Amino acid sequence: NIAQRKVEAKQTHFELVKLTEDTVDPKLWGENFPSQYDGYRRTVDTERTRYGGSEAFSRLDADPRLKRIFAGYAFALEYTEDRGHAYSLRDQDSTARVRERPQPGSCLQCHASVIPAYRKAGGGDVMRGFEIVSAMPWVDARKLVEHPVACIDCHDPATMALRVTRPGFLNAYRGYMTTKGVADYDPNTMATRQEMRSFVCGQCHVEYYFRKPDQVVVYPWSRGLRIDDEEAHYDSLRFSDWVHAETGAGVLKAQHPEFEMWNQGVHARSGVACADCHMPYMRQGAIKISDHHVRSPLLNVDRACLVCHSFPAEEMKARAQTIQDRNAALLSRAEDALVGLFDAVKAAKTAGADSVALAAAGRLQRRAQFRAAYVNAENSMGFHAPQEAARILGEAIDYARQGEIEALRVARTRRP
Amino acid sequence: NIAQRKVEAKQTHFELVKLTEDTVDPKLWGENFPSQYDGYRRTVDTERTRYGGSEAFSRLDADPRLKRIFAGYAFALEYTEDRGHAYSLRDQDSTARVRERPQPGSCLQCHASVIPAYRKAGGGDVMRGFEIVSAMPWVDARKLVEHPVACIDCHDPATMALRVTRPGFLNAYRGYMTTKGVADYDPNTMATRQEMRSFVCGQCHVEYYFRKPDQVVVYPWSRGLRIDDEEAHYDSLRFSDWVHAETGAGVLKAQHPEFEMWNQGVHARSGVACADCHMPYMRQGAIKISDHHVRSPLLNVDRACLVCHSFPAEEMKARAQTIQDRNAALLSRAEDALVGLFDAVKAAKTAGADSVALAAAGRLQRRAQFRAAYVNAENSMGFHAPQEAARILGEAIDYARQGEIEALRVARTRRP
Amino acid sequence: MNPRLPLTLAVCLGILLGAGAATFRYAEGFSYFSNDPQACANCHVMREYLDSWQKSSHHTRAVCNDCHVPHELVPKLVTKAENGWNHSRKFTLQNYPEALRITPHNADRLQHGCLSCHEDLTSDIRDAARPGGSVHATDITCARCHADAGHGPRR
Ligand code: HEC
Ligand code: HEC
Ligand code: HEC
Ligand code: HEC
Ligand code: HEC
Ligand code: HEC
Ligand code: HEC
Ligand code: HEC
Ligand code: HEC
Ligand code: HEC
Ligand code: HEC
Ligand code: HEC
Ligand code: HEC
Ligand code: HEC
Ligand SMILES: [Ca+2]
Ligand SMILES: [Ca+2]
Repeated sequence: NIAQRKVEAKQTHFELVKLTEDTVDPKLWGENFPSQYDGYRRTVDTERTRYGGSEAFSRLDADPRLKRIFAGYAFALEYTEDRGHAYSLRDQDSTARVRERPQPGSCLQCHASVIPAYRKAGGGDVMRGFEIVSAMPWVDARKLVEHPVACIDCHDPATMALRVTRPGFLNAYRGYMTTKGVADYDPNTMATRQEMRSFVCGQCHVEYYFRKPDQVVVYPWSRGLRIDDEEAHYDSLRFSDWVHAETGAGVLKAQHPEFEMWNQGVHARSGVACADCHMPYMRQGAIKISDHHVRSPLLNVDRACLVCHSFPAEEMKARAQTIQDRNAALLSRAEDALVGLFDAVKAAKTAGADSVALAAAGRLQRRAQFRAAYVNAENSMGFHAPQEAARILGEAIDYARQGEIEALRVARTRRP
Repeated sequence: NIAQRKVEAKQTHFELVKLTEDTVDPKLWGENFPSQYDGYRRTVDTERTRYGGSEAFSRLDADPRLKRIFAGYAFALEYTEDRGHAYSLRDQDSTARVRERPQPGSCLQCHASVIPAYRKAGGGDVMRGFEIVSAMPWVDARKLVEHPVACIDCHDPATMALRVTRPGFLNAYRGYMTTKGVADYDPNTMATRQEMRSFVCGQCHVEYYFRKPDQVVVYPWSRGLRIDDEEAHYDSLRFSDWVHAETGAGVLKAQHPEFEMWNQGVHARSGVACADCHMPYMRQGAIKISDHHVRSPLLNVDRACLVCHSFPAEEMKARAQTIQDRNAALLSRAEDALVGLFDAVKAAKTAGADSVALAAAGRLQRRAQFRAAYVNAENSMGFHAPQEAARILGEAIDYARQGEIEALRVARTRRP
Repeated sequence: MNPRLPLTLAVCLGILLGAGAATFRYAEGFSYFSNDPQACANCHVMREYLDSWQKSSHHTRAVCNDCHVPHELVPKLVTKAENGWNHSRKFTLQNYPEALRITPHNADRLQHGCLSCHEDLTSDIRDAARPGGSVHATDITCARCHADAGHGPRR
């Protein structure tokens, strides 16, 4: 009855547990905020969508071309579809990329509630601890953490306000803002609340690499957030993720650049935050809360889209899928083009061409691979920035085919 | 002042001139509707935007690659940027495509207020007259008309209601609707008012060709409105616009497919009509009228966009231009790829390859040319459907480079 | 001090500044002091907002003033005096944009309007509810997601 609902509304949360910077276990936070905790726990659900969803199927089986595209890299061992936050630590533990390849502690920055461990290792200094833990072998670092992505990764335990804790983000974004003429940028004090609703996600949903030799996690934003800026950053360092096993070219693979891709889209431009779609408000009794079941908005179109778009849920879902279908078709073309390039380079080699002669083809492969991998790794199948994703794939196709042409020319000159 | 404004609010128009199906001269319509006539007359203005506007500059000079792309076709003689409706007849009279090449009467369907002439030629039957006039040589047909696109082309003189008069549109759209299971579709009786606000434009802003041998204007919509559907229509008829002078391939050139491209975009999906952006309502004292100065909305962002988008005008203009910049860059890549293909085919010919050996390369050129020309001819530089335009260009690049590769292979086998 | 003083002052302010009392009254400037939505629409520019409001989910729940005008007496009169001045002047001079856009100041008032009815419901999602209070530059604005609450879909 109304009277009772009113009471419910007045006293929303009771402080049953005192939350501190060392309260990592979400269960304890759940004592104070049961509704959000319920949502958080539901991230164990597994439901599939046309291109995403939360079922950890093998991407390598779904698209065999990837085995050749990642030839010689750990991703050729195992590469699965991502799923809910509750799995973030488990899935890292179990992947062949960790079991069969030595990895540094850096991997943990985005898969575990790791800040307290950093603070401890750094003797109170999180930044130092971050560097120390990153440099440790993964197996040793892993012993320092026990929880996956959890409350404390996005919230200040004292105020519950959003906050950004990941050193990788704090460092990279500060650097990026200097290119915009802003010095010493600190999101936790300078960002608007609406910006924070995306920054907390940008802590992890970004392209990254491990700086050599200290293995520190770096986001390649020194020149900007667009793919071309990130590529320029890598080129300036002559950095490669690995040497391609079929062609011998030094190439790059992008990982989940959701934050960067979103930044190029019209939603970001309109001030629409990650949380607006992935954590839409929901009514719980007499109050509104953020849905902490972070997942595909296409499993939740009514709440995720319809407040802003006054069209039927089916129509909005269809719009998103039309966008994804177009990009998926272009992505497939780009991968076919890459495979064509591999074959041409191998043929040139058999015809006697050496790596010097094939250097130009290798540079084109590098450009093409980074672009195709970028859209493939960006988990919205281009929805976050439909035209930008298509533009990137158009360039990927162009560079891959040019590389194939280059290899053919080289092969011809080598023919006996 | 306010007193006067209150009167205006109530006042409607006065019928000074009796308008009939033979009242072609817009000046006479202007007697009854001075405000709309004023707007209409302002279509003589010439103001340029980044990619469009109303200054009739030469597209061939702006982008020399087009001379090679259209080698052997009338468009290589003269191809200018389009401008206001007031020029529609004049610009056809003066183009080298008419002065230096024989053209059929069909050209007039979209450049003149031609319906009364059709009715006369057909002895009362517009459809018959349309076929008769289309078959006439342009010079003779030209004598039958005197006004450019005018009021009577979009309005019923008796009711002022919008109406569709162009036989090319009526026939093609009826055919298209049958693919959707609707028989005998007639926009003038079955379309909603909002649909009519786009259909009147779709009468002319569409891809078309002249049916052989009777020269009747046909819109290639038998399979649908997407570029792939239009291409399938041409392929099924083995139809080509011309034989490319450098390669000998039978190729296609698209003309102003604004209506088709718009149909693939999110604006069309949201029910936003051509007139909403190109003829936005404007306040005239206390009443609102449609701005008949039909032009680039980027010259009129306040009225054209802000009624729906609550962002500053500068921001909305920047969004449109960001979209256009991305597509312009891809279009440039596609044209470079085409030029690369031309060179490779010519090299293969010198190496002794004949047209049979180069047939496959020719088929790929046909696909690539139609796609690149499609986006180039679509006058919004892809704004009407940003991601679809980028997708089309991605495919254009792929086909052009594949054609180049094919030509290289052929050349190799031919080498002595 | 005379409790009715602020009121009297505010009214006078509005009337005097309001592009001259004559224009002001003729333009139903006094509509600003009524709660009747029709009153707002005495200016034809406002009519489309009356129409859209009637189609909105709130037409049975809230009138213009509930959302756009503070409910406390003095701020209410000041608001009305201020907007009365702005709107009457611009209406007379006809120098207002084709697409009206709420001013930042009126957007704040709007936010308060929402809260006057939905404060409890939204107690958890607003900074005010945080132990630490407002720690970021801005709080969440309702109209960003619910722009159609008062006038139905914008398009
Ligand atoms: C306007 C709505 C919207 C915004 C804003 C948005 N996303 Fe998404 N996101 C989507 C949609 C739609 C998908 C596609 C889901 C699918 O394919 O099932 C998606 C997919 C994803 C996925 C993959 C989900 C899955 O099903 O595997 C991740 C991860 C993601 N987004 C993260 C982000 C991040 C991080 C941000 C902000 C930087 C963001 N999103 C902003 C709508 C949005
Ligand atoms: C501390 C790192 C971190 C933060 C912060 C973070 N994520 Fe994630 N997120 C992950 C990881 C790791 C995964 C993959 C988990 C797995 O697959 O095992 C993931 C998965 C996801 C998925 C895929 C879920 C599915 O069902 O497939 C979505 C959607 C997502 N995150 C959105 C967000 C949004 C929105 C935010 C901010 C509100 C956010 N993430 C903040 C690390 C993070
Ligand atoms: C900068 C943040 C970040 C770092 C560093 C990071 N991850 Fe992730 N990881 C994510 C996010 C976000 C996702 C979910 C999106 C996705 O799967 O693309 C994810 C998903 C995964 C997944 C599940 C999907 C898949 O790829 O199979 C595995 C396994 C994984 N990471 C392992 C690792 C390993 C091993 C490392 C270190 C080499 C690592 N991660 C480093 C952020 C990170
Ligand atoms: C991936 C990031 C992320 C994680 C993990 C997370 N939250 Fe949140 N949480 C958010 C965001 C984003 C908001 C919206 C805050 C805002 O708008 O300022 C939010 C809001 C809240 C609020 C304010 C009321 C509401 O629902 O909007 C509470 C309380 C809360 N979270 C509790 C929790 C608890 C408890 C956990 C752990 C079980 C948790 N959160 C985990 C991102 C997260
Ligand atoms: C908080 C508001 C908000 C939410 C939530 C939101 N959108 Fe949007 N959406 C916008 C705005 C603003 C635009 C830009 C156009 C405009 O100004 O209306 C837009 C544009 C779009 C477009 C056209 C631009 C493009 O990228 O192609 C699509 C499609 C779209 N949204 C789909 C979705 C879907 C699907 C969801 C839910 C998963 C969603 N939106 C959630 C506000 C929102
Ligand atoms: C949502 C707004 C919108 C809609 C709807 C729309 N257009 Fe456009 N149109 C534009 C913009 C923006 C441009 C780019 C103008 C420029 O580059 O200066 C444009 C460009 C054009 C041009 C070239 C103008 C020039 O400057 O040369 C033509 C012709 C055109 N549109 C016709 C149409 C037709 C026909 C339709 C309907 C089938 C349509 N448009 C629907 C916004 C729109
Ligand atoms: C009877 C044919 C016909 C109809 C109907 C028609 N147009 Fe055109 N339109 C033309 C022709 C022909 C031109 C090119 C004139 C020239 O360049 O000389 C043109 C030019 C334009 C331009 C370019 C103007 C500039 O400044 O560059 C725009 C924009 C345009 N039309 C929009 C529309 C819209 C919107 C409608 C419907 C409301 C429409 N047209 C209806 C034939 C037509
Ligand atoms: C189906 C309608 C239609 C037909 C048939 C048509 N036009 Fe046009 N024409 C247009 C429209 C719409 C434009 C404006 C858009 C553009 O220029 O791309 C235009 C623009 C032009 C222009 C100005 C821009 C340019 O291309 O240089 C010329 C000249 C022209 N047409 C000549 C002709 C000739 C010659 C023919 C016959 C061979 C013809 N038109 C047949 C609709 C048509
Ligand atoms: C290219 C097509 C086109 C041409 C040419 C054209 N109109 Fe219109 N006219 C329209 C459209 C579209 C509307 C909006 C009708 C609606 O919304 O139902 C309109 C509306 C009108 C209206 C209704 C009031 C208004 O402004 O919305 C009048 C009166 C009118 N036109 C008169 C004229 C006159 C006079 C001419 C010639 C000088 C003319 N029109 C030429 C397309 C055209
Ligand atoms: C009559 C309403 C209306 C008008 C007028 C209008 N738009 Fe839109 N616009 C929309 C709708 C509806 C969407 C789809 C997203 C949504 O649902 O909010 C949209 C989406 C967009 C988008 C994102 C989708 C895309 O295609 O990238 C851009 C950019 C945009 N509009 C720009 C413009 C510009 C520029 C103008 C003026 C030339 C304009 N719009 C005029 C209603 C309109
Ligand atoms: C339920 C709340 C509510 C009611 C009742 C309401 N409005 Fe609004 N009004 C809004 C919202 C929300 C906006 C949009 C603000 C935004 O987009 O940021 C708005 C915007 C406006 C605008 C500015 C146009 C714009 O988009 O910025 C005008 C004018 C307006 N309202 C007039 C009125 C009039 C007159 C009435 C009574 C007939 C009325 N409103 C009733 C909530 C309301
Ligand atoms: C004297 C005529 C008149 C009356 C009465 C009137 N308005 Fe307005 N209103 C206008 C004019 C003119 C504008 C445009 C001013 C501008 O945008 O510069 C306007 C703009 C607005 C705006 C958007 C711009 C802003 O200042 O935020 C809102 C909101 C608004 N009116 C609400 C109302 C409400 C609520 C009422 C009734 C209490 C009302 N109006 C009564 C003439 C009037
Ligand atoms: C005078 C009281 C009042 C004001 C002011 C008011 N509302 Fe409401 N609103 C209601 C009532 C009563 C309901 C229906 C019961 C409920 O859902 O709480 C409602 C329902 C809603 C709903 C539920 C969905 C719907 O549209 O029915 C939304 C969303 C909403 N209001 C948003 C707003 C926003 C945003 C504002 C300010 C711009 C606002 N309201 C101002 C009384 C008000
Ligand atoms: C980020 C987007 C967003 C913002 C900002 C937002 N809301 Fe909502 N609101 C929603 C969504 C999504 C729902 C639908 C919840 C559901 O369906 O369970 C909602 C639901 C509501 C409801 C209806 C609850 C019910 O089911 O009866 C009201 C009332 C409401 N909001 C008021 C407000 C007010 C007041 C504010 C400002 C303090 C606000 N909203 C801010 C997204 C938002
Ligand atoms: Ca997933
Ligand atoms: Ca033009």
